[in-house]
Amino acid sequence: MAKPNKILGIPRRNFYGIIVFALILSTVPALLRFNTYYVYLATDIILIASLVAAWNIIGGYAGQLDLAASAYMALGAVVTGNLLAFYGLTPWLGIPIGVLIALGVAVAVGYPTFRFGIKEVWYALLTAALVVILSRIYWLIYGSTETYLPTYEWSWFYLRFNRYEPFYYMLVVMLAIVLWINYRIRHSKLGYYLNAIREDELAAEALGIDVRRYKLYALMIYATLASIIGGIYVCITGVVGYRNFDPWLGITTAVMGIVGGLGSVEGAVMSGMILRTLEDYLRGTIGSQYPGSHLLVYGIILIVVGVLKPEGLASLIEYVKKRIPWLKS
Amino acid sequence: MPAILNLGISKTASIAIAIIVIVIIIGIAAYYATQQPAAPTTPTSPSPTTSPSPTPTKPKITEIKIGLIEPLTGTHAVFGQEAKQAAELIIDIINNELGGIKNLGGAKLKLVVADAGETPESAKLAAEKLIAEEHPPIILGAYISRLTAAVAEVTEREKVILIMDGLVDSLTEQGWKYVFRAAPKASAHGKSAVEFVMEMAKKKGLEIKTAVVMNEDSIFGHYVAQGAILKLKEYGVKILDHIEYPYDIADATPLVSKLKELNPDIVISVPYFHDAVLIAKTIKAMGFHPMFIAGAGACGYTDPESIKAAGEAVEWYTNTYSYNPARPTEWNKKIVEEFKKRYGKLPTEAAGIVFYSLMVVKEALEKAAEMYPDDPLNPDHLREAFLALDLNDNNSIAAQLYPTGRIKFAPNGDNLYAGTAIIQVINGEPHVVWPDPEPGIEPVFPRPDWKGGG
Amino acid sequence: MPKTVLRVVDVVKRFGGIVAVDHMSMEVYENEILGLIGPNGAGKTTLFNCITGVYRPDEGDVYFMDEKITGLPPHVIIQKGIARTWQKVRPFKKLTVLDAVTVGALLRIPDVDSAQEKAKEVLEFVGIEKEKWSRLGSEITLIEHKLVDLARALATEPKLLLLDEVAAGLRPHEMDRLAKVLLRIRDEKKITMIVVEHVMRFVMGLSDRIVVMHQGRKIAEGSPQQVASDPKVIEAYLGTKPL
Amino acid sequence: MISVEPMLLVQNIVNGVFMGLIYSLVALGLALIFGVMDIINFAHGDFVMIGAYLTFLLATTLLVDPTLTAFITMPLFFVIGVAVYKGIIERVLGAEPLIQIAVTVGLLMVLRNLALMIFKAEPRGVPFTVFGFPINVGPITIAASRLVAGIVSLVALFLVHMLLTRTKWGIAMRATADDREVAELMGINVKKVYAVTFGLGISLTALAAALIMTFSRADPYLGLLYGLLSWVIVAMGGLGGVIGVLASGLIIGVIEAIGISVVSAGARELFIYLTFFLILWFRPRGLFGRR
Repeated sequence: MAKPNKILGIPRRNFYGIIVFALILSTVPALLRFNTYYVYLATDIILIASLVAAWNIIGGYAGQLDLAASAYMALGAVVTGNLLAFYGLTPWLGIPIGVLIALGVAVAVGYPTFRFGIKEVWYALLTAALVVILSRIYWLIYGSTETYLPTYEWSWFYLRFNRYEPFYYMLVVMLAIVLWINYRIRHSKLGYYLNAIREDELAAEALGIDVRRYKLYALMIYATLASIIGGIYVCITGVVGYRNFDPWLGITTAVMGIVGGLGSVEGAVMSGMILRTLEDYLRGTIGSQYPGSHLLVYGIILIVVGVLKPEGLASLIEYVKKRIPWLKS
Repeated sequence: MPAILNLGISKTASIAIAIIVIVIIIGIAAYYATQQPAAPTTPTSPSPTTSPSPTPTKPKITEIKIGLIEPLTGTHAVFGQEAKQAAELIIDIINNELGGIKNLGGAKLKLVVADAGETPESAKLAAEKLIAEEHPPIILGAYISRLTAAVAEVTEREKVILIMDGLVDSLTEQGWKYVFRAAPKASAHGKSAVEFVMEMAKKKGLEIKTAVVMNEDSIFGHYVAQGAILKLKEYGVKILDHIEYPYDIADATPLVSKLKELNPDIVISVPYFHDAVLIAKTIKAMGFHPMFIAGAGACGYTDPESIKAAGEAVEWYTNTYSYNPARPTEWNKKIVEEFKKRYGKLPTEAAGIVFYSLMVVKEALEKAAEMYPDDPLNPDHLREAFLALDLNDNNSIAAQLYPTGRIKFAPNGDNLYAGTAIIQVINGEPHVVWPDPEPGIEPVFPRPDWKGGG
Repeated sequence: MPKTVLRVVDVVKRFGGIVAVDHMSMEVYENEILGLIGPNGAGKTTLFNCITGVYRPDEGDVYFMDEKITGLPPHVIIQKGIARTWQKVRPFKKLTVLDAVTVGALLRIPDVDSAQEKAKEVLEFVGIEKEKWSRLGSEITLIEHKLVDLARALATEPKLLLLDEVAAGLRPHEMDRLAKVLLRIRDEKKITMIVVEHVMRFVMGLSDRIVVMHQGRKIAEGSPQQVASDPKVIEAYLGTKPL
Repeated sequence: MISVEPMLLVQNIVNGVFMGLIYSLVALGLALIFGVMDIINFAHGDFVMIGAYLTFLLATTLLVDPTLTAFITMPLFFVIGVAVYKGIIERVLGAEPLIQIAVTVGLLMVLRNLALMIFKAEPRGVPFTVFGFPINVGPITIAASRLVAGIVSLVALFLVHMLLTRTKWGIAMRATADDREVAELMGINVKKVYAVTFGLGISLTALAAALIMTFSRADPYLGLLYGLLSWVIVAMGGLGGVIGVLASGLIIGVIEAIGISVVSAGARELFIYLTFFLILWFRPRGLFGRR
C-alpha cells in the first residue's frame, strides 16, 4: 500500500513533521526540569490539543459543528473510571470498553441525525443537548455521588502514578496518533469526501458521495479518539461524576477548532495549545482579581477572529509556509 | 471502510513505531537522569532557609508558608473569595497580634494562594503549582468536594497536610493520612437541623409526625440530606418524600406544588444559593404554610445575600452553619469585628471555617515545635501534633471560634466534637438561635403563619 | 433504431398545490445531445432533480438503461452512471481545482493517487490550464467554474450527463469554448447529454434533438428546426398566457 | 417511584402553561432574529441574564416593582441590540453558520463574564414585588407573579403578532425574511430592517427578564437556562410565526411539568432535550413549519 513518497499512508513531509513535533514535545518535561506543576500543565495542554485535533475530523474536515466533544470524552472517562474504582479493572481494558460505549452512543445519535439530514445550527444544538442529556442520565443512575479512583504510587497496570510524566508521554503519543489519523484521512478518499461534504453537501451527493455514511464515519473516528482521551484524562484527575459531562468543554473545544481554522489540523493543534496556555496564564494573573476576566478575553478573541479572520490561525500557518520554501512539498 | 483506514504496516511503519518508542525511552531516561540530583519530590522544607534533613544543626525557622487553594474564579468564586479574605485577616492577626508561632521563636506565617478554578483538573493544577513553587507544609482548601478530592490526591503524595474546608463525608473516608477537617461534615449539618427542630417542637409541646427532605443534587446536598434522613428516622418521623433537584432550576413551582400536596409538618431543605431564593419566593407566592421550614447545609436562606435577594420571603427560615458568628467568646467577637471593619460585611460559612481552621494550624505548629523541636515541619511530626491537640474555649483561640467550643481530631482527620450553629432570619436579620442563642433572641417556632395545630 | 439510454414515464411532481412537472414523458437516445427548453418555470430543473434523485417523483417512473431508478438517492444514481452539473455553480470553495475534480474521480477509483491522475486527465480534456489546477475554488472565474463543474461530473465516468443552464451568464466567446468541449465529450467520450438551456443560440446549435416543456408538460419534440417553427412553442415563448 | 397524584399533575401542568408563556416570550426574540436575518445567535439567553441584572439594579435603586423596570430596560435594550448589530452582527451577515456561531459564542462569553466580573457569582434578586401572593382556584394554586408574567407575555406576543401582520414595518420584516434580494428590489432598506429586528428581538428579552425577576433571581449562568431552551422552542416552532412560538413554548412548559411530576426534578432537562431530539429527527421543519 505504501507508495514511495508516502510513509504509513501519509506524505513523507507530514510523517517527519509528526516525528519532529513529537521529539520536540518529548524534551519539554526535561526543559521544565520535571517541575510537577509545569509538567502537569503541559500534560493538560497536550490533552486539549489532542481533543481539538480529534474534533478537527468532524468539525474541520466534515464541517459539522459538533459541540459534544465532552460527551464522548466523558463517556470514556466515566466508564474507565467506574470500572477501575468499583471492579478494579485496568484502564487498559476499561478504555476500550469506554470506546465501545462512546461508539455506540455516536452511532445511535449520529445515524438518525444524519439520516434525517440535520445540519448546521441544528446539529450544533443537538450535540450540545446530547451532553446535557447524558449528564442527566448519568445523574439518574448514579446520583450526585462522586467516585474517587484508588491511588497508586506508580502503577502501569492501573494507570495511576504520583507523577505526570507517564501521562505526558502517553498523550504525546496520542497526539501523534491523532495527527497521523488526521493526515491519513486528509490524503485518503474519506478526506476528499469529507471536504466535499463540508463545502457543499448537495454537490457532494451528486458526485456519488453517500453523505450520511461518510459523516457517520467521521463521527465514529472522532468519538473513538475523544473517548480514549477521556479514559486517560480520568486517570489523571481521579474523580468521576456526572459533572464530567461538561457542556462548556464541548463548546470550548469547538471554539478552539474554529479559531485554529477549519480543516487545518496544524491550526487546530496550535490554537488548542495557545488558547489553553493563555487561559491558564490569564486565570493566574487577572482571573483572581476579576473573576471571569480570563474568559472575557477569550470571548473577545473569538469575536475578533470571527469578524476579521474567519480562516483562523491556519491562514497564518499558510503564510509562514509560503515564506519557507523547504516546507513546500 | 477497509481502504480508508488501511494501516499499511510495512517496513516504514515499524521504523516509525521504533522511533516513537525510542523517544519515550529517551524521555524517561532523561527524567531519571535529572531526578537523581534534584529530587524535589518531598518538598517538606517550608522555605529555602530550612531543610527537613535530620542534620544536627537546628535550622532557624523564620517563616512558614501556609497554602490556600480556593475557587477564586468561576461558579464557586463567592466562597473562595471570602475564604481568601478571612485567611488574610487571620494570618495578619497571628503574625502581628499574637506574635507569630511563639514556640518557633515567633516565626511568621506567610499565605500563598492558588485558584482552584471550577474543575478537578484546575484544582489539581493549582495544588501542583503551589507545592512545586512554594513548598508549603500545610495547605487549606478547597471548599467544593470534587476540588478538595483532587487537591488531596496531590497533598497525600507530596505529604503535605491538607486542612479541608470541603464538608462532604466521603472526603475523610478515603484512607488519606495527611488530611484534617475541623469543620462539621455534611451529614452533621443535616443532623443538627433535625435536632434543632425536634428540640424546639418538644419545648413548645408540638408533635412532628411527617417531614419532607429536599436537596439540590450536588454531592454535598446529598450527604446533608442523608444526615437529616437518618436523624429523622431515629426520631420516628415519617418521611413523606425525598426530593432531589438541580440547583439551577428555572422554576421551583413544581417542587412547592409537591410540598403543598404532601403537606408535611416540617420541611428540611438543603439548598444552594440560586434555588434558595427561588424556593423561598415560590413558597411564599404559592401560600404554603407548614409548621416549620428548616434549611440545612449553610447555603442560602439565611446568608446576607439571600436575605437581600429574597426579602421577606425568607423570614423565619433557619439554616445550619459550620460557624457561629454570634458565639459570645472574646476572640470570636473580636475577629467578627475585625472582619466587618476590614471588608464591610459579616463573615459567613466560608470565612468562619477558615478562621478556626487557621487558628488550629497555629495551635498545631506550636504543638509540633514543642513535641519535635528538631524538625517540627516534617509532615509526620505535624500529623502527630494535630492528633495531639485537644482544644477548648479556655486553652485556645481556635475553639473559641468553633460552634461547639471543642476541637479534637480522630485518626481519620475529622473533629470528634463537630457541630453546627443554627441561624434564623428574624425581622429580616440573621440571628444565631441554637445551640446558644444570641442575647435577647428567641428562636421563632413554629412559623407564625402556620395554620395547623390550633 | 438508436438505443434508449433514459426513459421518463409519466412523471408528476407537486409542491403543495403547484404541479411543477405534469405527466412528463420522454426518451433519450444513446450518444445524442438532447436540448430541453421551455420558458421560466416550465419545470425543467424539477425534472432534472427527479431524474437525479434530489426529488422523488410523486407519480411515474424513470428508467436508466432499462433499469428502474425512480426514487433512488442521488449518490446511488450517479453510481449507475448519471452525472449532472448545477444551474448555479456549486464550487468547493476551499478545495483546489485539482482536488475538486479528484473528488469526482474517486467514485470509480478508490486510490487517491490514481484518482488524481484521472482528474488531471479530465482537466486537460476540458481545457483548464495547468497553472490553474492549484487555485482554490474561490479564486477562479465563472467559465472556469463551469468547466470545473463539468470536469467534476466527467471524472465520475458517466454514461449520461445532465447539464443545467450551463451557458447562463457566459459571454459569447466563452459559450463557444464550452460548446466545443461539449461536442468533444459527445464525440470522443461517447457520453449522452441532456442540456437544459435558455440561451437559444447555444442550444439550437448544439443539440441533435429538442424537447420543449411548458407548465410541466412536453409540448413539442423534434429537430431544432422543427421545434423552432412549431406554433405551440412560439405561443409558449411569446406568452399569450400569463406566466 | 413513579406514582403521580392526579391533582398534583394538574397543578404542575397549570404551572407549566404559565412557565411556557414566559419561555415563548424569551424565544420570540430569537425566532425573530433567526427568522428574519438568518443569524444564528447563541448569546440570546445571556441577554436575558443581563436584562435580569439590569432589572435588579433598577428595581432596588428606584424601589419599584421589577415589572415596571421594563419601561426603562426595553428601550435601553433596543439601543444595545442595535449597537451589537452594528458592531458585530452586521459583519457576519451571510457568513457560514460556523462563523456566526463562533462569534455569538464569543459574545456569550463576554456578556457572561462581564456579569461575573461586575456582580460576582452571588445570585441577585429583587426582594419585593406586589405580586408575591397566591391565588387559589379551587384546589389549584397560582402564584400571582406567574399569572401576571403569563398575561404580560401573552399581550407582548399578541402585540408582536400585530406588528408583524398589520404594520408597514412588520410587512417589511416578513418580506425581508422571505427573500432578501426581492425585498431590496422592492425598495426596502434591508440594513435598517435588520437593525430594527435585532433591536426588537433583544428588547423582548428585557421584558422577559423583568417578568422572570418577579419570582426568580439573576446570576451569571442564567443564560445557559434560557439560551438552549429558546432554540428548542424555535426548532419546534419552525419559523411558524408568533403562533408557532407560543404553541411550542406551551408544549415545552407542559412537557417540563410532566417530566418533573412523573420522574424527578432532575429529569426536567432530559425531557426537554429528548423532545428536541425527536422534533429534529421527525419534524425537522418544526411542528408549524414554513420552510
